[in-house]
Amino acid sequence: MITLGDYLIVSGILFVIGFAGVMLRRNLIIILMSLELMLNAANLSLVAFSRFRVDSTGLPNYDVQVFVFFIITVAAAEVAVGLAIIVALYRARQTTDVKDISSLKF
Amino acid sequence: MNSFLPWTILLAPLISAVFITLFALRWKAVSSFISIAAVLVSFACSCLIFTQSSIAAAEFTWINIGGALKVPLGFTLDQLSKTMLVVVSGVGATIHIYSLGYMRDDEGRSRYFAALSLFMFAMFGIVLANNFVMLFIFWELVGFTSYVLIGHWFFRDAAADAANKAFITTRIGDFGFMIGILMVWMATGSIVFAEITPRMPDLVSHPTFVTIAALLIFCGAVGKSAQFPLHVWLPDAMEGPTPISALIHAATMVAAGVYMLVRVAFVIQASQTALLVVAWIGTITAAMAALIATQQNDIKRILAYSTLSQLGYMVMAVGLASNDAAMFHLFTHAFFKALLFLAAGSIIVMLHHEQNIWKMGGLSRKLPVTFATFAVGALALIGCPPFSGFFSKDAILALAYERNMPIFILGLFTAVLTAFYVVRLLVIVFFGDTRSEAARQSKESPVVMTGPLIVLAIFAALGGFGFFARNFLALPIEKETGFFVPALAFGALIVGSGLAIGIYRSRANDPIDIEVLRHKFYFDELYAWLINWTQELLARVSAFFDRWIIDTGAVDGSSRGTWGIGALLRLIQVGNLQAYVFLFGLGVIAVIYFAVFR
Amino acid sequence: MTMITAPELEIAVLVLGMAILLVEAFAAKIDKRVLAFVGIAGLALVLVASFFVTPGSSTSQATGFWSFYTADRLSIFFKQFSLVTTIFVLILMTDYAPVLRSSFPGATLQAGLGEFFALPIFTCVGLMYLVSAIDFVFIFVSLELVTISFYVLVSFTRRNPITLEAGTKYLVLSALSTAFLVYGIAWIFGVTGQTNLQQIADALANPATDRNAALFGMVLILVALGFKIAAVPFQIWVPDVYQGAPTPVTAYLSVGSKAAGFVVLLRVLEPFLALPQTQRLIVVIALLTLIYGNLAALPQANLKRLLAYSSIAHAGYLLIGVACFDASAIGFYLVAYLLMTLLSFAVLIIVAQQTGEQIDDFDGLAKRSPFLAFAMLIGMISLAGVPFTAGFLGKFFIFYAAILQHQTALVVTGVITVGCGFYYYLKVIRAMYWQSSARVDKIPVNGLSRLAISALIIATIWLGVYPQPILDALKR
Amino acid sequence: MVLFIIFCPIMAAILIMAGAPARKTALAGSILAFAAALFLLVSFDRVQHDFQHVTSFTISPEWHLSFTTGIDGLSLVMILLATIVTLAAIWFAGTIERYESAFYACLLFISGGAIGAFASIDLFFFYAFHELALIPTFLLIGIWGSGNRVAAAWKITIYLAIGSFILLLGLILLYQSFPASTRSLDIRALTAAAALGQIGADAQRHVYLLLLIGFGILISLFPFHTWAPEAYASAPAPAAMLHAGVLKKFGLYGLLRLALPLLPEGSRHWAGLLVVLLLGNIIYVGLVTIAQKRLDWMLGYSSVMHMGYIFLGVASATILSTTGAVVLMFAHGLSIALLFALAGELRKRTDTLVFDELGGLAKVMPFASLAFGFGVFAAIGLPGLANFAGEIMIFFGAFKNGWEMDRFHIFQIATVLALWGVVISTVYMLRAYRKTFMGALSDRWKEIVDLRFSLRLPIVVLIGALLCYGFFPQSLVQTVAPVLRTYLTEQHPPSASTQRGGNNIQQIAWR
Repeated sequence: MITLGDYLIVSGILFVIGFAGVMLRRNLIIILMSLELMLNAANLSLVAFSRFRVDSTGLPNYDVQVFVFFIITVAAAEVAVGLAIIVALYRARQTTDVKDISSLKF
Repeated sequence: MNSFLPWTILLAPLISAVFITLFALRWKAVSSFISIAAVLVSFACSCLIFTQSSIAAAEFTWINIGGALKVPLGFTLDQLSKTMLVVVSGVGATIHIYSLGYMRDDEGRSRYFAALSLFMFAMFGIVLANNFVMLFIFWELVGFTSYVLIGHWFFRDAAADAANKAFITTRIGDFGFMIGILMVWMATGSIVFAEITPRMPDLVSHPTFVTIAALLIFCGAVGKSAQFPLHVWLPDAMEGPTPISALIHAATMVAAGVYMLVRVAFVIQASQTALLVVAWIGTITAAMAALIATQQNDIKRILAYSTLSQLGYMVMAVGLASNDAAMFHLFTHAFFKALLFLAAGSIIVMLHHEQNIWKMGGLSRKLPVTFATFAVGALALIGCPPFSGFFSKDAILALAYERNMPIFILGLFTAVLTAFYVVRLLVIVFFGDTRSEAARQSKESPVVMTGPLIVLAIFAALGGFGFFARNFLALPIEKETGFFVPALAFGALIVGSGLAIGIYRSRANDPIDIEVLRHKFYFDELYAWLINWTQELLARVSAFFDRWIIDTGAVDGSSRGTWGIGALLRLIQVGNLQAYVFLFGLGVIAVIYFAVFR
Repeated sequence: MTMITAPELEIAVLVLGMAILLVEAFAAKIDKRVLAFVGIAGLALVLVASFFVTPGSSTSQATGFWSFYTADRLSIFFKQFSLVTTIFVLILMTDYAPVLRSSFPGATLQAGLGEFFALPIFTCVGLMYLVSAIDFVFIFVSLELVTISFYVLVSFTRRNPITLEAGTKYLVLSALSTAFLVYGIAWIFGVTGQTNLQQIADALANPATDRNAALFGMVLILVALGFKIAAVPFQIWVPDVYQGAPTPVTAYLSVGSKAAGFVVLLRVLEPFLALPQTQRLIVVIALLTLIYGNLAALPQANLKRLLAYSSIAHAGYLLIGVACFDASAIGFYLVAYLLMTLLSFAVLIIVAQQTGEQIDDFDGLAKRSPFLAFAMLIGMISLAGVPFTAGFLGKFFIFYAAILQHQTALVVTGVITVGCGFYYYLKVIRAMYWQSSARVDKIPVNGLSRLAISALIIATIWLGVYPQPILDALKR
Repeated sequence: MVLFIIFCPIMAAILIMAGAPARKTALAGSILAFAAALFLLVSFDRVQHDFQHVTSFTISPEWHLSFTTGIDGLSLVMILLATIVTLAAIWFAGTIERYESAFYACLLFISGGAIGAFASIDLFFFYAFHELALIPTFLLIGIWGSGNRVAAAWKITIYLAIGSFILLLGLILLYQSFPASTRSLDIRALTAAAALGQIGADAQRHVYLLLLIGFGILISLFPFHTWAPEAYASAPAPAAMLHAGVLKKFGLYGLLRLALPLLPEGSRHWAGLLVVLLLGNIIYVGLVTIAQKRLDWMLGYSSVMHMGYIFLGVASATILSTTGAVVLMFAHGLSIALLFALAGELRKRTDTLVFDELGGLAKVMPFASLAFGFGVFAAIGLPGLANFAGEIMIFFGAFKNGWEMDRFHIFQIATVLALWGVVISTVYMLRAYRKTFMGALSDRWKEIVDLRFSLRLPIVVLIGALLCYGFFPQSLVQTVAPVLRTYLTEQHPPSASTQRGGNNIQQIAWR
């Protein structure tokens, strides 16, 4: 039987992997993907919580499952804008490597 | 009955001073006449008051905080102050007139006369004061005018330094004086002399307190009357114009210390210890100054040290609990010392401001009037009968003989020295060969200067006789000592003068050279050293501490430190996105740890 | 007269934004600045309308739409706040238009201008929703509306590598914080089973609820909100993004985004106040924010970056208010902050087009334009906290609350950092008044900007003397 | 009328910024304010010890915040000082080469702020008006200063800003230490509440300490004094006149106005500390002053040192010493303004104020040297000038505090040391005068001219006021003492009424 704990652990691991990707990968596209991974880890927890919290009627709280769709939508919008920015960046600087964008500092 | 006379005496010179300062600084003649008119008005009023037996004046409230402190400006009008008024205004008037001649060519004549008027105002204030604070007010004002007048020739470094020295030294005395006033006020609840007197007996149970208070008040006199150890300013004060030396630094202001002691005798005499200290300070000053005077070469300085010495006599008399003797000597001294200074001034002017006695000589022929009057003054000073000084000094010596033998012996010794240095001065200046070109070409002073000399000479000659002095003073009662003390004093006179004549007759330079006396017992050097190693050192250390430790160290340091931390903190902003992510993650972990696991 | 309800305001603004976007798309020939003026006029109308909205009281029993959305006094106030901010930002944008043009080389004269004026209106809608949001779902959605429009705005001058760098940094870090927000929401939902704040509060009052897990969720949300309000240790993006973004956008970020962040923070923290860790955590964050913002600002030479650090510093003072949970002090402070920040940015935009963004570039401004110099002077002294300016009263209320709660550490740090603040704000005054510059030509200021700047000056001083209108509006 | 005095300078400043002719408007404003102050002085009811000419505009009812102004004896004296010094400073300013209008506007803002602070009955405006001076001072020193102006301007501004925020904390704490029902920003209401003992002893201690540090920084209490000499040395003369003469008195005024009636327990508790610090001002700073080698620094330090005497008056909290403190505040304001004015003129002519380079200037500047002499002797407490009256009251009052026969307590020792401070100040003042004006005149300064006639007028006004109140201090005493008396007696309403009788005098005196 898969318990809530198992889902949460998986979700936590995914979240951390996503964070590590953001922190360690140099390519902005992959960073963006890692961010999506983090959001989806959160989604997983939300769904798991929703599924395992059964109220008196015996039904899960579907509000949160709807919320997950919101999140996915918003994440899509985020990616759309993000990719646009990365494209613009590539056009301007011919690079998508994060270590090349560090002129603003101190 | 309230009279306007005391106020007139007090305010006439003030009005003159204010008027000159405001309007007449450019018109030198006008200002000198205003000033002289003012002092003559005061003199006339003083004489009028002197003839009236009972007189009172309205009080002016200077400060009054109900229940806490009331400082009136009111007058004490007893025999003592009336006499003092006449003496001060009389001597003052002659010196004003004399100044007309002496300061004839001076650029700053208006300033001089304004200050002189202001001095008269302040001096009258001291004489008339009926309470401690008023006394202190005018006491300080007198010091201020003394400062201005000593520094009259401010462009001379010596004069400027002397003015500062005089003011600061007397301020040190006033420091004690003020504490003394505060203590007396606290103990008796009043500052008015008439109210304190009846309350003094309440203090017998606090002998130490009274002694300390009395001695602190005495400090004021030590400063102003230039007693040991604060005597150092007076000789230097001779840098001022000679009439000033005569008026302020011989006849009146320096005597104000003695007057003050007499005025507040009820405090001093409440403590035997204090009296003893006062007497000894006076004695030491008298002897020490006389010793120094024997080796000086500047005519004014010799006179200055003789002033010190005579003031020592007066203080000695106060210390021996005889106000009458002290006042008597003050009275006679005022005349003969003013006379001596004015005569010396006459010489100095005629010799184009030459003050070294070894550059003079044989002046009895060139300046006969000056010589005659100077001789009268000198004889009075050494206590030669029948001149005034004989009577007053004899009174003090007789007192000492009766009350304190060591003091008497020192007093007698001082008398010998006095005779010695005065005769030395006479011999060198007026007899023998003329030793400089200036002396050879000198001639007698104008009548505006010799006139006051003659007037003062008459008083110096006659001032000591009972038929004259008794009108002014309660003379000290003649003691049973008979002829013993006068004879001793006369003997001292003979010995001193004989020695002087013997040694200095027709000499062109000083055969005696005693280093320690020539250097005035090294007091100036000692004080300079002391000041340098205490006050100056402390000042420099404090300034260093303030500049570098507090200001640069603590204040600038903390601001620089803050700035530095800021400069370090901004280095966190390295610009690399993934470093930011890393820091963000660290922050998250830290916050979670802090919130959940602690 | 029919009553206007609160949601109609947002709808009106939304329609306005759509309309402007459509006009922009189809009427290519018009002067695009007209769009800005239309936007300003429209927002002003909505602002006027907002004063006729009766605040409703939020109840826990509310259902349907009203369980997401509250129209209490605080939210109405901050809706007005958002509207005013957006109006001023649009004015700043018209001033900024020439810079925008120059960053699109080869394109037509007015390329991009229309979107530039339309986007803030959508952001405004997001802000207005955000301040009303009382449900995590709604909070998330409106927050993202704000954030995504900011992604675009921040990197709007897309030929400028600096701007793109700022945009990228903002994108990644903001998305990161969003992830934490969502994850936090998940946890709170997991513990309480609720997304509505009031119901969460009720659930937390139940002793059966796992406090630590709830706290964990709260902290994650705090991370995301801390990111928005620029609180240490999540301030890391602020200096770079503020410096790189187009200046009106920086102003908008620093005022609008931050204000909304604080409102949400207040709302979100309310259920967790019962937990002692919450206040402790806020105090520590406030301390760090105060110290970092003020100290790191000391050596700055770039005015825009300096204002970024100053924004962090002010977040610190506001966090003192949060730690004491004094909503009206925070509200007043935010109003003051709006006035003085917009004032500073308005002057900065005009001056920077002539010379530059460095503090040195302000040398001798008092000679070149006494009006702008005076405006900047007022802005700076208000930011520093000199009496008779709104900024001082803001600090006064904050310190008052802190002393009342005996927050000694906060108060002491606050005073020291105020001293630092005086240093770096006066640096600007020093440049304008003490220094002289080689250039002596006058700096032109157009009529609308002059009007806006004058209004900001007057409001800054007026509120510094007579704060009562704002205090009344903030009364709950 | 009070409002008119406050807004005369401020309106003049605004007019100047709007483009009115700078010097004329400034002069008109300051003359009007001075005339109005004189009118208030004449029409002032000395019997009544409450505030007079009160006007009030409510600002925030829930905070009990209102713009309330009015005068009692204490504030009247301070306003008189402020208007006199303002007039002198503006008059003295003359033609300014750079940003003339800004210069005058800054001066007027400082002046208006000071007057406003003195006239405010409301705590908030009391505080806020004072801060009006902060930025103008920064600009005045920074733009028109000399010497090390940059560092000086920064130091004074940051230091005073921090000081005033500490003060703000103190004021907030003071407000909060009253029970919620009596909380008010109205000083009258606070005084009345404090008289009923509504502020706890513990709270008093905390508040007093904060106020002491806050005000202490503003007054340059040792060891928070290092900003003062540097700033005054660098500031243009009119700014130094206003700041040292008027603005610095704000802190002392505040202590008298707030600490005395509201925090008697606090002041008792910290009296020892305050005495030590004020002796730091008198003795330590006095010694530092002796070591100064420049006239402007010497004057700056001397003004710091003299604050010690006023503090002594405040600390010992007797009717006598506090009245003396007010008189000395007034007198010191005039005398230090005089000295800074002349030092500024000197600097204009010689371009140096180093003692070793000066000397003998009395020869070429007789008027300036006479006037400077007045300042010098006022500063060292010469009778006849107002400073002496103040000092002597302080000494008498402080010496009386806690007096016991045969034993000196802290206040007696402090008085003795303060008296020694008089000697110290004599030393440095006379030395400075000697080195600047006396002695031989160097060839460098042969061509220097004395003050022109128009500049002599403000000097004469200042000296005239010093002399006037030096000879007749009672008129100041009469104005101030009733207010202070209520402050000092309100602290023990029950005990004073029970023991009233023959011992009445002693009762008041010993508190």
